[in-house]
Amino acid sequence: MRLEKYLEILPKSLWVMTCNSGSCNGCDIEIVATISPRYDIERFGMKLVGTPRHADVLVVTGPVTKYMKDRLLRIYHQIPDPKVVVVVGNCGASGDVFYKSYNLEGPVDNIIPVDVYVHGCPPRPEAIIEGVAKAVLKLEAKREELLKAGVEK
Amino acid sequence: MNWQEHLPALILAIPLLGAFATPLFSLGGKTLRNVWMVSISFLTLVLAFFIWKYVGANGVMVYVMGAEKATLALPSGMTYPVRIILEIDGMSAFMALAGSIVSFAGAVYSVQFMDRFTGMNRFTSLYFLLTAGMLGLMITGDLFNFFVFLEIASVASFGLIAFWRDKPEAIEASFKYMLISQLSAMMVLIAIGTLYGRYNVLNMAGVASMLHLGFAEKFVLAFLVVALATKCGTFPMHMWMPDAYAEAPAGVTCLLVAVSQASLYGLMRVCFSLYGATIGSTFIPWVIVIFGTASMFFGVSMAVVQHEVKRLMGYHSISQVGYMLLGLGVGLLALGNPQAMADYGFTAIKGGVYHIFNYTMYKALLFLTAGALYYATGTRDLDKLGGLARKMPYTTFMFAIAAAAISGLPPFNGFVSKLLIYESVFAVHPFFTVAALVTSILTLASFVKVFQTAFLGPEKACFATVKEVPTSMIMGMAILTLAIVLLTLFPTWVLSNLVEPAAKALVDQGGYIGAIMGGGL
Amino acid sequence: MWNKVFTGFGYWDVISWLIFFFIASFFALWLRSIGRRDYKEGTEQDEIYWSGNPVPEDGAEISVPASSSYWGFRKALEPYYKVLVAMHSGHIRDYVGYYVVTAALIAALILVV
Amino acid sequence: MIGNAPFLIVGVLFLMGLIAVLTEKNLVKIAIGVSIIESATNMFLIALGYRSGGAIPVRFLAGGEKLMVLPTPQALTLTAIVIAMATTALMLSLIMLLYRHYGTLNIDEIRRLRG
Repeated sequence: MRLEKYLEILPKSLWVMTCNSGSCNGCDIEIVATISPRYDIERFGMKLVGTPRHADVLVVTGPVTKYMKDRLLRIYHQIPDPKVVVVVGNCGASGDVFYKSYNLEGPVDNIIPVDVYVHGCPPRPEAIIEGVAKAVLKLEAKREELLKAGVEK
Repeated sequence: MNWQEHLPALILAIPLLGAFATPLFSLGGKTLRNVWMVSISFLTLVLAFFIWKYVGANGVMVYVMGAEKATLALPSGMTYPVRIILEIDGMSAFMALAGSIVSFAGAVYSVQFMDRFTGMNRFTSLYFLLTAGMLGLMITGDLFNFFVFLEIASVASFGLIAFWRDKPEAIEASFKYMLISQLSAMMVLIAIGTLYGRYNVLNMAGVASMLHLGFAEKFVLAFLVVALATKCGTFPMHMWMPDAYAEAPAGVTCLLVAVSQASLYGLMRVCFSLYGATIGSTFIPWVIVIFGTASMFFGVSMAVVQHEVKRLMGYHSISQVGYMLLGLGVGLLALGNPQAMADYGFTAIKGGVYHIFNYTMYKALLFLTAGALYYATGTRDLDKLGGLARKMPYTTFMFAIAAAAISGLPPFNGFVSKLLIYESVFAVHPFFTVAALVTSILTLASFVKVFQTAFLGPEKACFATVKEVPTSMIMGMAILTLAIVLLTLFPTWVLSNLVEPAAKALVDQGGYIGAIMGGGL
Repeated sequence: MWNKVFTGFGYWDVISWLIFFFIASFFALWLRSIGRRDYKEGTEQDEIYWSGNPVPEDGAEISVPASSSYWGFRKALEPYYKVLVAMHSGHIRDYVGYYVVTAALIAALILVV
Repeated sequence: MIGNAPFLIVGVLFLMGLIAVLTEKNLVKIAIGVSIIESATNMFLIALGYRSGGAIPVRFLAGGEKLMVLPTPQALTLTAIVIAMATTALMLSLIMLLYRHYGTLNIDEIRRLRG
């Protein structure tokens, strides 16, 4: 990560990929609310991107249905290291009302490791922002680890 | 005897010899015929180069057919010329050079491109007949001879467009071209007959020296302009052009480009040398400017929506011819006015003439690359093509150069001529410049589309076995690529040595007449 | 040989453009060289992103056909293109008609103007 | 004036040919229209051949003081006829091929190249 040698600010501006793994779209609307003018997280350098290649953070909404399991895994693996997963909403955190439903592959942490849970159905935008802000700390910790392991040059 | 004074006859005789001796040489097998084809077209190129050198050094070249002394246009006691006279000024030599470069590249390309098909000896004959017709159009100084060469070129191109006669589209395109072409040829003949009836002369310089604008002359002008504009593909009469260009074999399409430029040359010869400054009192300069703008814009907007690669390029030919018509039309507007001529008119003519050379090179190259795509994949449909850049690296590289040049991307040669046209046309009305710029952008857009869909993108399973095209096809394309790169790197040299003599010769009506009539203007 | 081409209003200099081109390509290559190389080769990180779906083997399924490009342009100019495409009808008699009408128009107007 | 009659006929013939090309649907009739136009053109050239007051362009008959008319239009006409012959032959052979491919001589059905 050589560009970041020159620019200190780059690691702190998170680029976020969202993945809807079977949610009711309520959480997605709240995520949209965070990028709208009232909350405007883009002033912190966070933005939604269209491809996992560019992303630091994966935001997952919804319990993982059988169909979405493969897709979620693939998207997760396509995000470059270090990466942080934020689960937004009760469904993704625990299954919520769909708990033990026949077509669920379980909550998100059954499939991929989760770093931050944001609760609520749907969560308030402030909560989502706080969750992503916690993700910054997690991401920095992971980066330190990777540097120590010598993976990153 | 100076052998160089026979060059005008030789440059017609050599392709004709090539055409009619081909059946003889094809008896000796494929290799001999191919060697014959390439060497004859190379000889034509060398002759055209010599003519260009000679004209550049010694001024207008005159060759009287069948006379005792080839350079004596008016034997003593004659007041006007009666024989067929070939007259080569700077413009003709320039056009002949461009045309024979393209002819040579097309011949080299066709050696392996047409290898899969039978009937190659007929192909070779027609190819050289077309070359001879094109060169004849460019160097003749006689009106009826002009018509004869027009018809030779037309008949040869009908045959060549319909060469793949198992394809219904090819026959259809050839038939459509034939109908339009015959009508316009007949109008040219009627115009020529009228001029003969008025002045008893068929020589262009002779007619020009006596011409005064009357009722009949105006009709003649209208007929000639419309007929020749049709042959070079201007907007309301261009419909034959994409059909014919798309369906002809690629090596032929490349030469057809040069043939349409010969018709454009004829149009300019009629306007500049035959009518000269008297044309200013008619509205023909405006007609040509409007033709140019319309062809430019409508041609390119049809090209953007095409999805067949050669048809798309055919529509681009229309829009590029529009540029030349615009530049030369603005030059015609300024022709009677020395002040305007110095301000913007001569620059516009230079731009138009330079664009002729550039266009001939890069459009021929584009058609050759399209033919290479067709040769390698067997389809011309852009919807089916894709991911060929890794399979055909040379073709991709040359296509990219030609596409950048036609779109007027700096630093390629297309930009220089377009810049000359933009800036001089602006002096007449800014609208024309805007139209030209929009056309240029749309040209870029459509070639980005071709490049993206044919060469970039993921590799398709149906083209897994595609290989790079054979050597002779690459050689044919490389000749034109080399020409484009040289034109790009030395624009000043090209402008002062190649384009300016041609533009000066085009404007200099007195010099054209004086070479034949002995300064009797 | 390497001089500028004067157009009467401005000039064109191929050398300065080539220098500009080399400077621009230097910056482009520099930016490219400082990109990240720490992705894991041979894993999912090597694959293209296809909305999370498995990437089809045949490239024909994931390429955009030429007819679909500039769809918006075509849609926005639909009335214009309707007329223009209708002009290129394929009827040879239409083509001859355009030719004759243009010739007649110019021949008639040239006597008036 | 009777001297202008050939030119009138030329105009009529030319228009006839044009109308045939523009309105006929049959390919062969279109070819005939083109031939009529070619004939009109040839007739126009022939009509230009004589100038009032001149002698006929045959040397041993051109007697007296009169200047001989140039034989150029006749030569032009012959050349034009030959060229027209070649194009007519080519056109008819193309029509034959078109009929073989499309199975029709109706020009309205031969329009695969459009758009």
